[in-house]
This record gives sequence, structure tokens and C-alpha cells, in this order.
Amino acid sequence: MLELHDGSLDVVEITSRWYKAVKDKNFGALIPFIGIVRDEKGIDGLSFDVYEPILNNWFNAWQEKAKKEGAMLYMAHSRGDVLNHTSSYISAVVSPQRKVGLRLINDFVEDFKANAPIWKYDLIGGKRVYARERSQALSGAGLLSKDN
Amino acid sequence: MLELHDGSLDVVEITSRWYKAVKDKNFGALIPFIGIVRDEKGIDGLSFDVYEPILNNWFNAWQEKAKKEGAMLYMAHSRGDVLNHTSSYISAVVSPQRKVGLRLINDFVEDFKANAPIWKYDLIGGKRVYARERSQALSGAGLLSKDN
Amino acid sequence: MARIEFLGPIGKEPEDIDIKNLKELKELFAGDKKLEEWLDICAVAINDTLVNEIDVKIQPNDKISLLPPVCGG
Amino acid sequence: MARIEFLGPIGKEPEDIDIKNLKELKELFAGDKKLEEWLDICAVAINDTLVNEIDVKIQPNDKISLLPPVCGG
Repeated sequence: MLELHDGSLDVVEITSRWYKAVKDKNFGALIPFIGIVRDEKGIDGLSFDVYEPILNNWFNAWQEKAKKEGAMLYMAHSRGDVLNHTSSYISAVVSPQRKVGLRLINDFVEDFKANAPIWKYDLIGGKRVYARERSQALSGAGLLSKDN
Repeated sequence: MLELHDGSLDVVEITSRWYKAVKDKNFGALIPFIGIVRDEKGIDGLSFDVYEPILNNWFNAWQEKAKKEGAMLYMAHSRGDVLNHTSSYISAVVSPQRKVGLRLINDFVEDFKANAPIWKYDLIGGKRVYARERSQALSGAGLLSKDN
Repeated sequence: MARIEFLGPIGKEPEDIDIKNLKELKELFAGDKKLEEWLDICAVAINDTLVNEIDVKIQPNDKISLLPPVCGG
Repeated sequence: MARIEFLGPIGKEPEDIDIKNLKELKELFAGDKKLEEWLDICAVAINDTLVNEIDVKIQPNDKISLLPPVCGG
């Protein structure tokens, strides 16, 4: 249940489709997290590179984790340019229990931010500028550094 | 942004409307919580009584709290009968910050469960049976008890 | 006269009663077997604000509400 | 030959290199001024699994990926 889209996500289409897919499956709670690109610092939008093989591994490991709690995860992310006030990222948890669902959406989104192999760029005057200062180094970063 | 509906909530209509209302307002995250009635213990669905004056006060106090963090809350709830596999409750937080949003949706939904003046009944064989054992006493309960 | 409302599953019509404080209400209800089980678990609101003290004064035209345990969602 | 990929913002074409372990790769890259700033902050994956040790063996046909700091969402 991981989907990548070129450009902005169609929030209504995606969240409606997920809702319809789960509504009759006796989960008690559906909790989507919808990220919307903010107009700030003079950007026109954001742009993304995604490394699919590791993203898939990361997502599948989370899906297994969710399954052990009777829950299920969905995620959609953009590749390429996403203009201000449109969406680049949607995650959702479906869970029989409210508390499990609320905990999972928090932990899943936070781990996504820290570990999903996706690179973000600001779109400024038609150029892609790597959002270095908002990015987080992955586990083991600096392994090949000469200072290491 | 508190709405009450007779019977089941139209999840797609409500969540799409909220998304459209906020998408251009420079919030970074929209996090809905969608409750779906589970088919369990032989019920046909749930039924609800809502006491609006206190519900409004409770919601408005939360809205003020959210506003102080730059966030905003939405809530929709059903009155009357809601059949299995349909929705009786949707809450949503919109927030500039992801972490604030994730914290607020958790705290708001939990406080809702404990304090919103709404009474739940199981629908069994066409009858409404008060869900006493799943209900929580409000602050100050038992004030008029002869044992108090 | 104050008006008392029995909310949700109590399933009882509102009543108008002549009392000066909640203590009198408690005494008035004492012995009502049907109501007793509810009184043990109900919270009390005066004019839509929950109260925690039994010696609260009641004004004429006050609205008193009995609220059983809740479960929204 | 192992293949090395420079992901995301590094913006460098993949290269095929003949090394037996990561330590040799580190030595190979030493002195590449342009790459040095990336090496300080990049994680390393072999066949799409992140690794934390420099003496990991490299097999022919292994895929080595350099992953700069991430920021999805």
C-alpha cells in the first residue's frame, strides 16, 4: 500500500480510495496524515527524489510491525515538483483500536521523517535547491569520511 | 467547525470539504481521525444522544487551546442511528507543525472520549441498549449520590 | 422554579422543582429507587457548567442537568 | 566490478569500481575534494541495506549506494 506519484498528490482521490478500501473491513479507526506544502521563504514549491528499493524495504518492515498490532498502513508520496498549497505526502493508519492507531500514526510519520530515503529540494526561481539544513543524516552516516 | 449530522457521516464529503477549506491557508498538516462502527457482539450499529450546549462549550475551549498553538480543529458527529461499517465521528487537526498536529489529534480525541457529553447505545434487534460498560463517568459524578 | 433535565439514557422527562441548593435536590431524590442507580454515576451541570460542590446555590430559572457516563465516537 | 550509485542531491553518475571492501572505497575517494563534503554526511547501503562497518566485504556485482541526509514529506 505504498504508492508514488509524479507531481502533487490528489488528496481527495487518494484518501477517498483508501477509505472505501477499508470501510467494510471492520477496522474501527482510519487516521490519515496529509502533508501540504507551505508557502514560505519565497519558495514556489518543493521537489523530491525518491530511492525506491530502500523505501520499499522500510515501508514493508513498518507494514509487518503494524500487522502485529492488527493494523495496516498506507502511504503516498510525490516524485518531482510539488507546488505550494498542494500535497506531497499522505500516510494513513487503519486500526481496530483507537489508541493503537493514534500511537502508530505518530511513530510512523516520525520514523518516515528520519529514515525514508527521500531528498527534498526547495523550488526557487525555477531551480532545485537541496534542503540540506532540514535534512537528517541516516544511520551510519559518515562511514566513508576521511575523519572516521 | 463543529457539525452534527442525523445518522451516518458522509466521510468523503466531509473530509474533502475540510481539506478544500484549509489547503490554501498555509497549514502544513491536516490530520483527520475517522471512526468507523465495527460489526461486533452481534450489533446492527450504534446510536447516539448528544447534549449540544455542553458539547459546544467543550469544543470551543479546545478550539481556543488549538489556536494558541497556531492550529485549528474540526469535528463532525452523528445523532441517532449509525449502522455498522459507516462513520459516526470525524475529528481533524490542521497545524503548521507536524509535531504539534500529531500531539493535538491524540490529546483531542482522548479528551473527547472522556468528556464529550454524548451517550452511546448498541443497536440490537431494533432496540437501543445503553453502552454502560464502555462509558466513562464525568468529572464530579456521584455528587447527588446518597452515599456521597 | 428551577428546571431539571435527565440526559441521555436516564430517559425521564424534565421536571420543575423548587429548591435553594443542590443539597435539597439530593434530599428530594432520596428514596427514588429508580433514580438512585443513576445518581451514583451522574455528573451535575448548572446552566451547562459541571459543578463539583453540593452546597451550590440554585436560582429560579436555573437549568440543572444530570449527565450519565459518556461514550462518544 | 561493483557499482556505486550517488543518490539524490550528490548529482554524480554511477561508477563501476574494482574493490574488495569498503575500506578500499574510502581510500579510493580520499582526496576527491568535491566528494569529501558528501562522504562526511552520507550513509552507505550495500544491495539496499544500510551498513555500519567499514571492513564489510564487497562482492562483484554488489550495488553500493551513498545516501545523503533525507527529508521526506
